[in-house]
Amino acid sequence: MRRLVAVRLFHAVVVLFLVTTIAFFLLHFAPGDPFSFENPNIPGDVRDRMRAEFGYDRPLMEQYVRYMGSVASGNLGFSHLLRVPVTQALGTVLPRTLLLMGLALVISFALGIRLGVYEVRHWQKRRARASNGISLFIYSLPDFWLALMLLLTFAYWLPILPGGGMVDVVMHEYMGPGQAAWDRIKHLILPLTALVLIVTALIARYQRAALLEVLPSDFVRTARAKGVDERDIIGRHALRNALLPMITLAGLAFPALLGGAVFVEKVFSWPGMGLTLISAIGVRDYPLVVASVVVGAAMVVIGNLLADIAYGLADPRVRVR
Amino acid sequence: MFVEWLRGLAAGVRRLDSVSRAALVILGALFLAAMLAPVIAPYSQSHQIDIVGMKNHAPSLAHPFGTDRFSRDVLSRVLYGARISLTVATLAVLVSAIIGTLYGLTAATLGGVVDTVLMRLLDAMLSIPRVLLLIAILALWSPVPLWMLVLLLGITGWFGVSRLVRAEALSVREREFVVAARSLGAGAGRIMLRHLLPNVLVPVIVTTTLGIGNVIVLEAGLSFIGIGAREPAASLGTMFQDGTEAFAGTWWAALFPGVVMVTTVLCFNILGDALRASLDPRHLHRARVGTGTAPLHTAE
Amino acid sequence: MRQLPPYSLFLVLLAAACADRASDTGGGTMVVVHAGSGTSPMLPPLAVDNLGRAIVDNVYERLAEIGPELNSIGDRGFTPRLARSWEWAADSMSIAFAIDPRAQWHDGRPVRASDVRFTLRLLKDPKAATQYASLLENVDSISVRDSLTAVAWFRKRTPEQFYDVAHQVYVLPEHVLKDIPPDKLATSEAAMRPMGSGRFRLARFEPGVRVELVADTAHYRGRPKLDRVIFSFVADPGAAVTQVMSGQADFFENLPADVLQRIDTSGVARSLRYPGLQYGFMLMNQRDPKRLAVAHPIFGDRRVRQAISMALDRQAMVRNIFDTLGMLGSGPFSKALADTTIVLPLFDRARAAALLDSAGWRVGPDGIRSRAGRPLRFGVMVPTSSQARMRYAVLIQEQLKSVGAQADNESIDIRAYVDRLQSGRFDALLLALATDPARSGVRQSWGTAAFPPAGQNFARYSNRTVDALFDSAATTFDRSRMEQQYHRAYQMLVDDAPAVWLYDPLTVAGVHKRVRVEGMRPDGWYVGLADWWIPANERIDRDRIGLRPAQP
Amino acid sequence: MPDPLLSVENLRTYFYTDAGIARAVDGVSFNIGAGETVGLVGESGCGKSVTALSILRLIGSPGRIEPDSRLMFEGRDLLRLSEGEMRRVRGNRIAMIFQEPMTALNPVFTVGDQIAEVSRVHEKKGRKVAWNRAVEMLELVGIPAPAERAREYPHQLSGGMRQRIVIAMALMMKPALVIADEPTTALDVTIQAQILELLGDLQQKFGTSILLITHDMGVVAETASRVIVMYGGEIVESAPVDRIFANPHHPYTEGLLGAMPKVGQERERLQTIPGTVPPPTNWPAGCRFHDRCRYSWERTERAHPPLYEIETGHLSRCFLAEEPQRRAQPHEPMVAQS
Repeated sequence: MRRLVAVRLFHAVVVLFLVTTIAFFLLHFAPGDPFSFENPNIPGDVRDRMRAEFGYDRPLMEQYVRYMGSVASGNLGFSHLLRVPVTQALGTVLPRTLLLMGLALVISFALGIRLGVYEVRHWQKRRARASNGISLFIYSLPDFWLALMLLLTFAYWLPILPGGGMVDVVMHEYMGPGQAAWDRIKHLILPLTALVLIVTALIARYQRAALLEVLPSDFVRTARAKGVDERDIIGRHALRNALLPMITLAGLAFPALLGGAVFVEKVFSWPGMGLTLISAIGVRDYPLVVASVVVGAAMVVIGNLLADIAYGLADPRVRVR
Repeated sequence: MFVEWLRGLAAGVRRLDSVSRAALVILGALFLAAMLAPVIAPYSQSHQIDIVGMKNHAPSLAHPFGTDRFSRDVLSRVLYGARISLTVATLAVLVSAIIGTLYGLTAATLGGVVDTVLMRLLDAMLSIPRVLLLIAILALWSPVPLWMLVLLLGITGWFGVSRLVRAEALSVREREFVVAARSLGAGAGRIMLRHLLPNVLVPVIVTTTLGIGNVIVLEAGLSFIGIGAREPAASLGTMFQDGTEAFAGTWWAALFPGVVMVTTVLCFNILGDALRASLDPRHLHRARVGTGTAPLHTAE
Repeated sequence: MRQLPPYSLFLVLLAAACADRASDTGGGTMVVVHAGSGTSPMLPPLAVDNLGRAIVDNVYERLAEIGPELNSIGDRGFTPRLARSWEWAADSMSIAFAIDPRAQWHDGRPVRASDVRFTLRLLKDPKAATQYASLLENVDSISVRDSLTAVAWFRKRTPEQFYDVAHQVYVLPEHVLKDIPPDKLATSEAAMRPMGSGRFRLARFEPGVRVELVADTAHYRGRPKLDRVIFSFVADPGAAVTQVMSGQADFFENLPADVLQRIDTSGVARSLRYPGLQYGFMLMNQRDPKRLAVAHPIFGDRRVRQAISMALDRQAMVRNIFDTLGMLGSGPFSKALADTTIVLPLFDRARAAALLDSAGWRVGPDGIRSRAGRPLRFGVMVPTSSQARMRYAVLIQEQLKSVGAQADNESIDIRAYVDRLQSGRFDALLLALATDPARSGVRQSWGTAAFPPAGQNFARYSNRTVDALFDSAATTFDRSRMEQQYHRAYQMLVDDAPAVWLYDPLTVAGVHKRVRVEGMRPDGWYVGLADWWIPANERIDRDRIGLRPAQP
Repeated sequence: MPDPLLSVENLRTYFYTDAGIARAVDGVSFNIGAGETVGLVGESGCGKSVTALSILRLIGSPGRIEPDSRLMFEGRDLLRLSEGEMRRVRGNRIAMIFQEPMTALNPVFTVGDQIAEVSRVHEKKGRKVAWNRAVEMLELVGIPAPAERAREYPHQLSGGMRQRIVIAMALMMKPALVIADEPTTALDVTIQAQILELLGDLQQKFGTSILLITHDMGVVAETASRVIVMYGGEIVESAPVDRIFANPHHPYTEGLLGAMPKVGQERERLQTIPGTVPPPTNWPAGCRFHDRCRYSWERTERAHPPLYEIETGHLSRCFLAEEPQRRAQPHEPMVAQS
């Protein structure tokens, strides 16, 4: 097991190096740079001086070597968008996305698996068909539309929840601890619901497919012959086997979740990594964009690694060998 | 060889249950309407009838889907939009399928160092969330002509297929008849095409069908961030996105493209699920198959 | 002769209507919502975007404030700010400003004449990379007669010399900025914690989330009516509109036209139309984007440019996009400062077609004209950040088809747009510029001397006669001769048709119903922010925060 | 004859597939006495396993046990029981042993758990008791070091060992009847003998009756006291084991016996029965063995033979019972001629 982790870590480093390089060149080839300001009134020569100050006028390869050198030494550069070093920018922005994604992942897996099992157990009943239909419908919706509908319904037509942001921009600091906590939760409800709906639909579909895959196996028939009741047949025997593919799905769910988070953050003005990345790309904030893409990639790589390890532990056929 | 494969496909389709068959019919009708758009659409997609008088008219007999803010007929634009969305999605998914299959097959057939290298490269590309990659590329180089959009969606979408193909090919490679073929001196190329490819086609078909739905949704998402087909052309996604901005006012400009888009994606997903169940060899001896599939107890 | 522009009448009425407000001890918190998550450095020379200028205008102060009519000639209409009074030298080659002794920086130190000298030197320092160097070209230097008197010396007598010194310069605190090397100013700490002498002080700056200003209660010109103004960032205009309508935000400066009806019926906020200085037009590049030295293959010919101007139904387009909010473009200036006697090319497709024929562009089989094998086809570039111009591009594309011209829609990201704008790599583009209150500012956009990268004449339009007329008009003190020269220059420029004058947007803000608005001026909604007030009986929870600092 | 343990009356199990109604089991009746071992033989596809699964009501859609069938077991008709009551019978009063030991066990649970589960489901005496009972059973079925083995997973055991686990699971509650569906087919010959011997010992010890399903007449010869031959979803012959081997009456039984290699007999080629079992969706009108039978004549093509009682306890579904003389004119079966 330890050797597996070591090999995978080496692969992770190689992957991150590739990702940084791809992201770097991708961005630098694009037209415009951090100093082509939106306001056309800034004379050209003023821009050139600013570019020189950050070394963006040097040949591309030289910039690349310099950038990779500084990344290796841990300095990710200065963010033009947020006007702070990138490490500090990511430090404030990343936890906000992780909070949203982490909660969404946990809730969606719990709900998704339960929904998948429910749909298989009561496959004749109308309710189960309905829930299968609904999860299929949600799965077919564009993420942003779902988020937009939630926002319009609960923040505008029925204004019971705040329309965006992480906290009440004005009143938060002047609230008591209890009130402040409730304010934070109130702002979390809508974006979290949007993300959970999207991911749960995905997981329920996969869990249902995985269960249907396992049910015709011989050992399920043996269990039935032993007199085990339907709830345990599906809930214990079949599910335990059908959970294995779900672990690999968890690894793959990370990029999907990150993608979904980008849309949800944009709709709910949740200043997490997704929203910041879109704005950073808009202003060609090279250091922040490359760093965000790399962090996104790192999250995926770690996600996959954890999923593989968890799979090894969960499946006796792999663990015991 | 190809004929049996086709017959297997047809058998699989015949076994679909009513819901999936309805989905197939709807998709068929949609494809037809989309391809015939230039013929059946009352107006061209960019024709502005009267930009002051006919702006934002609610659905009426003259314009069943109403007119948008540039006084263009929404029904015609939905037909053209469906055409663009379907073509972009289908071609993109085909590109993904072709690259993915070749990549997966090569990795599986050659194995060894080549396999590891290819797989690590795959991990690298898989670990950049597709959305971020697309946002970065398209935000910087937009406006992107449609063929470029197809290529980009295709190039960033083949990772899943190649992993699936590799896994399937690896399991088939161990099967006796491939070992037998190799023992008779068949080269790697022949093995790949004659033996591995047909067996791998089933999962590719299934993922392709599901893929089309996902690409349509993804393309709609991208237009939300301001990246999409260039005016006056518009995919269902871009029209849907423009409409939602002024949703409260002109609901029809968003509703009709939205409904058509979601129905298309829903049908593709239903079809994909059903095809997966009915074409998968292990389920071939099943009786009735479809989304309402019963968890069957096998019986001899 | 330029009669009183319609706008000033509007402003007078606005002022009168609020005359009945009770004298109020002040109070209330206002949340201004801004679409976007970054702001440019919050130092006067570097603040470029609307948000940056709104903050700078309230944290720093000028020597004197321009009057509501935005008159930039001489010192008529100017009201005292940091300079309590001023005195012209006999030969008017210098002006002595007397600093108000009560004026203080927010850290309590008094404002001195040396601060004014330091500021001018910084603005003119090339290394500071500010945009003011060219604008202050005529101001030679500032000397300190005594601690409270700063004397501005000029190279030449010009009608707008007072405007150049008083309006263009926000006075900066020497003791804070003198140690920072000019080229490091943009990324310095000072750029993130602005400290000036204005009626508002910076309370807090949280990158990506908000900028908070609080009232300077000890200000020598009286404390602002509001306690606190919070600029909060949201992702896009849609989110901003939702927050205004749900009462979470009190002000959004740029409502899209199609939400007005919803805002006015929301019962929470109201729409408020206020004049702006912007004018929108389609600029046609005079030079070939690939070889800038050579004339543009299509737009090089004046007849083609005039034909295109006549082919577009500008009135219908304004109605389509702005309903009743927009006004027809009237030339290279906004309505507020327009010369309404200029004659523009009229909408006449038949004449346009005839002109194109005479210019040798024959209609091909596919309905698109071509000349010597080259199709009449060009790209129209437009930034995705401007919804109005994106819509114009769609209308223009369709209308030009009717005269056999094919306009490809190039809607691209704002950064790529500015990059190609400045490097001249475009055929035609949709641009909106702000009119400089100083009449001579027009040379910055249309004078031969103002080719990029220095100036803003992006299409590289050049007409020697127009240049001469502008130069002489900018230096003559005889008012009627000046008006006559400007008029002839404008008419000649319009006849050259380097651009199609499309629209004059009447910007609309969304304002919470409890907020009373004061003195919104075309060059900035924020200029009167210190006088905005919230009646005591309509205050809500955030108004009761008052001046106490936030618990961390 | 004492009251039989299980009496199957007119069992019909049909499958409603889109290719038509498959009559896998088409009216089967037989009895099993307490402590008796009955062999159920026939080619695969003749309905043996469906009969077995029907007894335990393990037939899922699209299969269905037709309403007029009856399964009398310990005084109750199994078909009338509620799902809950039926579950209390499965694994407790009737147990089943399957053919494929490799896939019959759940790969992610220890074998001890899977055996103990039977006790936890039926005895509800708690985990500890169930685990000890399981280890006891492992020892009983001849597994060395049962305590350690119980903690291992199926993939760590050999085929023979796993079949012993399945048997241990089946006999955990000392059921009255064990249905063994081809228990030895997947094992090699030496292990087969051990398993059959184990089954025999356990039968003596607990007095369990066994319904042994196989296509191998040799296995039946060694263990069963009575043999039922099935063909085309029907019983075609049933008799005590010695009588079946001594003088089989139905041509299909003759064919089966002819196909069985006998130790010490010099015979170049084994007899084979030409043709295959007809598809269950359309059984032939007359005798279902008609086109593969060497004695067939027009009557066997038209009429469907009933079960004749040739002697007490010896039934045969063949018109030869009425017209024995036909046996004298053998000919090539119809299917071999075309």
